[in-house]
Amino acid sequence: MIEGPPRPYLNYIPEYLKESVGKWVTHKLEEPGLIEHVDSGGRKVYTVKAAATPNGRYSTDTMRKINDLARKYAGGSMRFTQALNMEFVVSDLAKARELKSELKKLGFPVGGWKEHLWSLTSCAGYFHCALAATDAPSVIQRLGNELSEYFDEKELPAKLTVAASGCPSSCGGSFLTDISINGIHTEIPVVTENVKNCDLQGTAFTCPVGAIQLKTLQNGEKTIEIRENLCIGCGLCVGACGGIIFKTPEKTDGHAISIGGKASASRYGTTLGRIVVPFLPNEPPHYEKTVKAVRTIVDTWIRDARKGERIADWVDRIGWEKFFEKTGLPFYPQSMDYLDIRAITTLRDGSGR
Amino acid sequence: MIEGPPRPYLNYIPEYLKESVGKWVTHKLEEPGLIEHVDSGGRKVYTVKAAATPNGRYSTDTMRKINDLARKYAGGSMRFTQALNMEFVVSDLAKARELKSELKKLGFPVGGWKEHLWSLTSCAGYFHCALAATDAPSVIQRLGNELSEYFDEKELPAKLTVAASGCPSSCGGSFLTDISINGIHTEIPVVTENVKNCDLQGTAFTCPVGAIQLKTLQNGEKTIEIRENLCIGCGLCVGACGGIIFKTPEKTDGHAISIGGKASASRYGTTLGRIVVPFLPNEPPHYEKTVKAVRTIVDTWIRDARKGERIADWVDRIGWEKFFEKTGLPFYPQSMDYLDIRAITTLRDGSGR
Amino acid sequence: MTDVVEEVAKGREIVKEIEKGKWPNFIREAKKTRYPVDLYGASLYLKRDLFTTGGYVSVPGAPTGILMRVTSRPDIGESTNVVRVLIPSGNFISSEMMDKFCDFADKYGVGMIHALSTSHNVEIPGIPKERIRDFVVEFREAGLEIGSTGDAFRNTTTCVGSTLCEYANLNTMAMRDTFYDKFNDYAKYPTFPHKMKLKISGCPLDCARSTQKADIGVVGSWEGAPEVDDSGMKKLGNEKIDAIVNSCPTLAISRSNGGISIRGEDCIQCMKCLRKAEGAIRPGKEKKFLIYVGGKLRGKKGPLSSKLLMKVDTEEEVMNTIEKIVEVFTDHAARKERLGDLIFRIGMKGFLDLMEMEPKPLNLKDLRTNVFYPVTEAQRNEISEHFSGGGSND
Amino acid sequence: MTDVVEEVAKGREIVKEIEKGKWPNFIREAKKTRYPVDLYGASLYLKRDLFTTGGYVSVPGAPTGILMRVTSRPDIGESTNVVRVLIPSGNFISSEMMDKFCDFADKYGVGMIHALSTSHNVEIPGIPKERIRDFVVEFREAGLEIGSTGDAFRNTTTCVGSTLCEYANLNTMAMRDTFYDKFNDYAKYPTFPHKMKLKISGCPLDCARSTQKADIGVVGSWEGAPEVDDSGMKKLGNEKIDAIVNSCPTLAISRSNGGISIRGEDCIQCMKCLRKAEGAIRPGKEKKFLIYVGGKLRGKKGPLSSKLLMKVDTEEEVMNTIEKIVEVFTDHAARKERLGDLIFRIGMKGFLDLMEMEPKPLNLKDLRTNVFYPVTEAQRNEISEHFSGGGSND
Ligand code: SRM
Ligand code: SRM
Ligand code: SRM
Ligand code: SRM
Ligand code: SF4
Ligand code: SF4
Ligand code: SF4
Ligand code: SF4
Ligand code: SF4
Ligand code: SF4
Ligand code: SF4
Ligand code: SF4
Repeated sequence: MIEGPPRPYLNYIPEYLKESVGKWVTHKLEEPGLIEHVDSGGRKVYTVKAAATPNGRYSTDTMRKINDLARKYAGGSMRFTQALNMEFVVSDLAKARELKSELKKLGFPVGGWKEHLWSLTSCAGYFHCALAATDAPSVIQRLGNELSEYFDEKELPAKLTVAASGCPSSCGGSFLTDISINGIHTEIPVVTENVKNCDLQGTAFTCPVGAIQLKTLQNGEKTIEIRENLCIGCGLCVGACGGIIFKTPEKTDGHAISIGGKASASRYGTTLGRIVVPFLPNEPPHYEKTVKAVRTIVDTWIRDARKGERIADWVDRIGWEKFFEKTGLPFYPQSMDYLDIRAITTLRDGSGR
Repeated sequence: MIEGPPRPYLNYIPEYLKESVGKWVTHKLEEPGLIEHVDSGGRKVYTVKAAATPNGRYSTDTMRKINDLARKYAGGSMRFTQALNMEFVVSDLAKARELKSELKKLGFPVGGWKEHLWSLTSCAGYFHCALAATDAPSVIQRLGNELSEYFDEKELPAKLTVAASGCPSSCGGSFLTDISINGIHTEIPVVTENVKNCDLQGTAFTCPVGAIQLKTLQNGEKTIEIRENLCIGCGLCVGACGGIIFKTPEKTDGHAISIGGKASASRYGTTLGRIVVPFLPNEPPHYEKTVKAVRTIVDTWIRDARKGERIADWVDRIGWEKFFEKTGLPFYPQSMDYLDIRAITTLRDGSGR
Repeated sequence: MTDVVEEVAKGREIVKEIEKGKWPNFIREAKKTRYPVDLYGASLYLKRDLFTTGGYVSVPGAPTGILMRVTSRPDIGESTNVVRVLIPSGNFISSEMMDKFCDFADKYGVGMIHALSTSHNVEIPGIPKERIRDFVVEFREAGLEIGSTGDAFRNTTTCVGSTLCEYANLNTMAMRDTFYDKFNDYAKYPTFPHKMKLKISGCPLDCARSTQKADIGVVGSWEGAPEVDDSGMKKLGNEKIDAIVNSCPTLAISRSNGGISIRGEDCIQCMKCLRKAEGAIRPGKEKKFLIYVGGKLRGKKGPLSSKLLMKVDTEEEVMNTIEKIVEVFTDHAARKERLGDLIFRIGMKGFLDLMEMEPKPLNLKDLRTNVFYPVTEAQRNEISEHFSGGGSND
Repeated sequence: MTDVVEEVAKGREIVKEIEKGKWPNFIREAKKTRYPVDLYGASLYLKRDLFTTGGYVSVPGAPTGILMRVTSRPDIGESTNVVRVLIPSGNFISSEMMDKFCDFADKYGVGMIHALSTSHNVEIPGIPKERIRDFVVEFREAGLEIGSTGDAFRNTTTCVGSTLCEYANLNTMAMRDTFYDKFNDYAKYPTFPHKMKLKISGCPLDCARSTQKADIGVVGSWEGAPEVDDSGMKKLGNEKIDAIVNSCPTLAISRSNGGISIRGEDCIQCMKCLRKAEGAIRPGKEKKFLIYVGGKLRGKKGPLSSKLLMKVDTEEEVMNTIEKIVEVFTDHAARKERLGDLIFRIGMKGFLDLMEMEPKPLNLKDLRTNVFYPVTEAQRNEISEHFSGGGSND
């Protein structure tokens, strides 16, 4: 075997794709989720994009069924997009449409592209991770149900991406999407008795801001101290050591909403999401408040944006003042830009309690 | 007498203007430096704008002659604009044109407005100030000679303002104009023997960054120490105390050029000039190098900008990379954006020597 | 001393060159006066400023003091102190007043007048120290005032505003008069940590640069759509109308019935359409005054643009806000710290706290991108409240 | 323990609700597996994460270790460790390979597959600690590899690029293969201060988000004007052509002979015209590779966008630059400091110094506004040289 990932890549793409690599000349959207690609020789292929589960977890049972479809319709190969959706490359349009209905039968809507919802993604959250302040997958599940019609049926002003991450590590890609849900701890952790069972030096290393100090107690025992003025409440130490805990996460953990994230390698560059709702409580299963906030943003955007305006473009045009006016969202000081000397020296506003 | 400046203002404006105050409906540029203003009753007045000397200094001899013109043509009143030019409000066009030629006879070109050079201003510089690193007035004098045709004859892509200040205090309004000359000390000052003749506490207070420390010598004498890592080389202490000097100003003093300053109270806001030439030597009387740099910028702008594009707009469109490409100006690290933690904590890059 | 002779000679050569050219020339002017041109010439030759500050001299009638300008080379030329003279709003100077200025400059100074300083005072340079008291007495007797120095309010400057400009949303010159009627003591007595400047523009074009070189900037603006004069509009012709429609950065303007209609909620008062409309579009009727804070040019990190503090409806609110800002500034700024430096140091949020104001979106250019902040219990409850009662779609 | 019973029961109620709705559902999936759904349900009820990290366990064949995921409530549900599986470039998975993944998930895991992780690995969750060694041996025997953990290069991700997209200026998938051919050791051994990520996009649209969530981002681009297919262009019709002309933010496009012409020196490769041209405009021929550095999402001040480091002409230069960046990173980053944090701490200039590179305008978004910097004598001389020989107009 070769070291590292399986390669060369040509071994893993459908046979009929190989000849066209590097020769594509144009593509067009046939219908939501279905793109026709044309190469310089006039050869065509069709890509079909199906929605993923919020956190990309599947039973092998389901995945085997999907894989059967890949075998039958897509040249024995399938891929996952940047946003974790499933994508199949099919050699003719009729087959692509058949695949589409098969996927739907399995419960996977086909859609996305252009003026639609492209993707909804989440990180592991409570489902698998130790650091979550919010259960990103269940939030995305609700938002998926809520916004699904924009994936395949209804049009939007422009592309819409949504992502949720359970904590500021942002594994889910929050901050980068048009609408992002970002798990946050709104207080800083406390050190308990049990800290003695942890690898103290290792725990100190996990802290990104060096807020953890090793200390030796009178009795010679070693312990840890968190310097409150430095701690940014990221929660990494809590994940690393069971002896450090958030005291009342059920009250103080939650999530923020940021909007307007968008990538680009042109001179205008990438934009990051900006905080428009600084805190929402964790209220599974329905997350009514979060759903309401997101709907408010999306509905206002639909009503007010011009054709082709992503959320970031829309806000660029109308400005934040009008954004809050038009959405009616309340404004909190947490949304204030901290790109000033204060943010950099104190990192966090207030003691964090 | 009333306290403060003479008022109410109505006492000082031409009689025929009073009725129209607050009733203006439109204006149009008749010719460079001559605007027709129309009020809601159809009444018209004409403003004539004449260029100022670089630093606004006049002999009383000349000022009396100008004042005579104000008496004769402008209702016994004249004003100075925001950019220190002279402005006369005349009640009819023929008289305005007469005034124009009188002003020209006195040596004051009439011009500015719209796609022209609007103004050239400077601070006191060596002419009157204690803090100058560059003699702003003589630089502006040269640039005035060089660019004068754009004031009245030739058109530019858009408004052009030029200002020079002898030091970073920027009394001349540099950083705010399309092209700004900013006097700079490129090394930090040293404390000499003579410091004992100064008001030490007072000198320490002048330092904007608290870099001056009072010290007591072995012999009980008090002196001053400059903390090199804090000092930003602004020169205020040098102006305040003869015992603090720049060692070799003839070599290390000079000026930088920044471009793209522009005011606006709309949401897009004001832009400040950005450094494109970090240093030019003081080489009076001709300042060839400075003139060459400014010409290069202006000529490239004229050649490349679209109608209506101020320098800031032009650079916004083409980007800094192309700006340096198109102008051929060399790029120095001093132009790098320092809006990062480093700039704020160290203030100045390197020891300053 | 052959050194001095050489310095003067070389200086003269340089000065002679500067004297050339067609732009109005300050050397040609200076040579008509008793200003020490040789000193200036020598400084150019030596590439070194030959003045030092002599501080401020306080005399009766001028509590903020008078600027002493001391030669460091008395062998070449003399000191040349300067008085700053207060002039009427909008920099209108009547011919009688200008006559007086010239008379004083001839009598006490070197026969030179600095008209205008970049902060819009007239200055009379070259008054010998021993004559300053007399000057001040006689000047005040003539009904004139000096000032605009020291750690006090420096001269308040304004654009020409309603007096000459159809874009004006506030009578800037009248507002300056009101300011001095109310707050002349702020300008007269040096009781601040550092100087303060107020500049006033009649509209968002900001000809007074109140957003750049003023601790407090006041700008006249309006809310909603600008006024459209339909018949004037139609006269402009299709091409111009199209250009107007396309000029709007927020796409607030659309064509309608041969003219245009403007969606008020989208207008950000940028003035672009007005500038193209030759009078057919005018500022809206619902006036607003924008108050900016913290502009300055020699911040520790370099020039600082101002930040929008608030929008108010009346001149009274403007004056009250100025009073409050002054209070916060005097109470909280460190010595020699300008308002902008203070705001930079404590952050806009910190400043708003001191002002006892709630932060608003208009205070910011952009919103925060990080989530490292605490949220109080009260805020958590309030937010919960706000968003309760959401719908569901399943 | 009635507490546990209640927690599980309440958790189940919540989970039942989440199971509803038409979007693909991860609970419905999980219930078909042996994943501890009750533990998850209880965590939702308690509003508290019930896992703790168990660190990384190093086993032969997986030097960067395997992620241990330990339950903090063994009374409700068990630990569920996870292996990360490396997949081919572009995330293409052949059906045989997918079969194998499912087989392994059934045999060693809980019958669940994480396809795909947000960093584009497949993960197999739920492998008991004691079975990991066996798993790794068998997995590697099947010709597959695990990895992408620890302080090493995490999975390199790419957009689909030339394989499926006409905008591609570089074959992203091939470049990833080359990266692993050359640098697999970087990915295999955890020798870095913190993790590193490389992402590659075929064009400036940056579908791989290489400018946002990668320490090193490589983007295919070009120099000069894009290619215009004149006949294709004319077919689009006037309205579309006008829209294309107007879409260009630098006004580089103008109408000519019924089609368009593009001024190459003004094009900034923003892709706007290409997106509207239905194939009639294509990327230019002079390819350039942009290298970005320092993107990350949990900077100390919050998310950090990357900065453009350089534009190069060849894949070889890309690889050499990656090598150099790795060297600088390993030598200079503090423990648990990502590349973006390092650059934030020392400044872009400092980073360029370490890279032994001269700063260029492309490294900046905007230029400096303050003049508080030193200038060396060498620089003074060089500048003097550059500007000597200026003309005069008098
Ligand atoms: C006369 C004038 C320049 C001119 O030739 O017109 C001037 C001249 C001086 N300015 Fe200024 N400033 C003048 C307008 C300005 C402006 C422009 C404006 O106000 O619109 C600014 C920039 C705006 C601002 O305030 O940021 C300005 C920012 C400064 C500063 C920087 C203050 C700061 O903290 O940022 C200083 C230094 C200081 O005050 O410590 C300064 C200090 C000085 C001193 C007093 C320096 C000194 O002690 O030697 C200069 C006296 C020169 C002289 O002997 O004639 N001057 N000064 C301007 C008129 C003053 C007046 O009140 O009439
Ligand atoms: C599995 C995955 C989320 C998912 O559900 O798909 C994930 C899961 C975790 N991430 Fe992540 N990250 C995952 C992609 C990302 C991404 C997105 C990406 O790479 O495109 C990011 C943002 C990009 C970036 O690197 O900034 C990301 C930024 C982090 C960070 C922040 C690192 C930093 O210094 O900024 C951490 C914390 C750390 O490493 O100290 C982290 C840590 C973690 C840990 C290991 C936390 C922990 O120790 O418990 C999570 C394990 C969860 C679990 O048990 O399943 N994860 N993580 C993603 C796949 C990893 C993989 O390699 O296949
Ligand atoms: C040309 C086109 C399709 C089109 O015209 O709409 C395209 C357009 C584009 C376009 C151009 C467009 O839509 O006109 C853009 C620019 C959009 C913008 O508004 O700035 C774009 C920014 C991205 C971005 C940057 C992030 C962002 O949105 O800001 C992302 C990242 C993301 O969404 O997570 C992205 C994720 C993909 N983009 Fe993308 N992208 C294409 C492929 C992809 C995918 C398939 C790349 C991959 O390797 O996986 C990704 C699908 C994700 C999904 O499942 O939804 C590509 C089609 C190739 C194909 O058929 O596979 N594209 N692609
Ligand atoms: C409407 C108009 C004339 C016009 O249409 O061109 C005008 C337009 C404008 C306009 C609109 C236009 O030109 O279309 C603008 C916006 C220009 C822009 O490109 O953003 C504008 C920004 C300024 C600015 C802001 C700084 C800047 O340029 O960024 C300044 C400050 C400066 O130049 O030092 C400024 C300085 C004056 N501006 Fe101004 N300005 C007018 C008055 C003035 C003056 C007279 C105000 C005063 O009270 O002194 C100032 C003349 C200065 C001079 O001698 O050159 C006003 C005519 C009134 C009149 O006849 O007196 N104007 N005025
Ligand atoms: S974002 Fe936080 S909660 Fe989510 S997987 Fe990453 S570390 Fe875990
Ligand atoms: S919460 Fe984060 S910042 Fe605070 S001590 Fe723990 S690791 Fe450090
Ligand atoms: S800018 Fe500097 S040199 Fe010029 S007048 Fe002001 S303090 Fe003096
Ligand atoms: S030059 Fe400026 S910063 Fe340096 S010690 Fe003197 S006053 Fe302070
Ligand atoms: S700021 Fe506005 S109101 Fe004042 S002069 Fe300029 S254009 Fe006229
Ligand atoms: S003032 Fe500006 S934003 Fe308002 S309608 Fe006119 S162009 Fe549009
Ligand atoms: S980044 Fe460019 S080349 Fe890659 S898939 Fe997206 S559009 Fe195509
Ligand atoms: S790629 Fe962008 S900048 Fe270049 S010609 Fe097309 S629209 Fe203009």
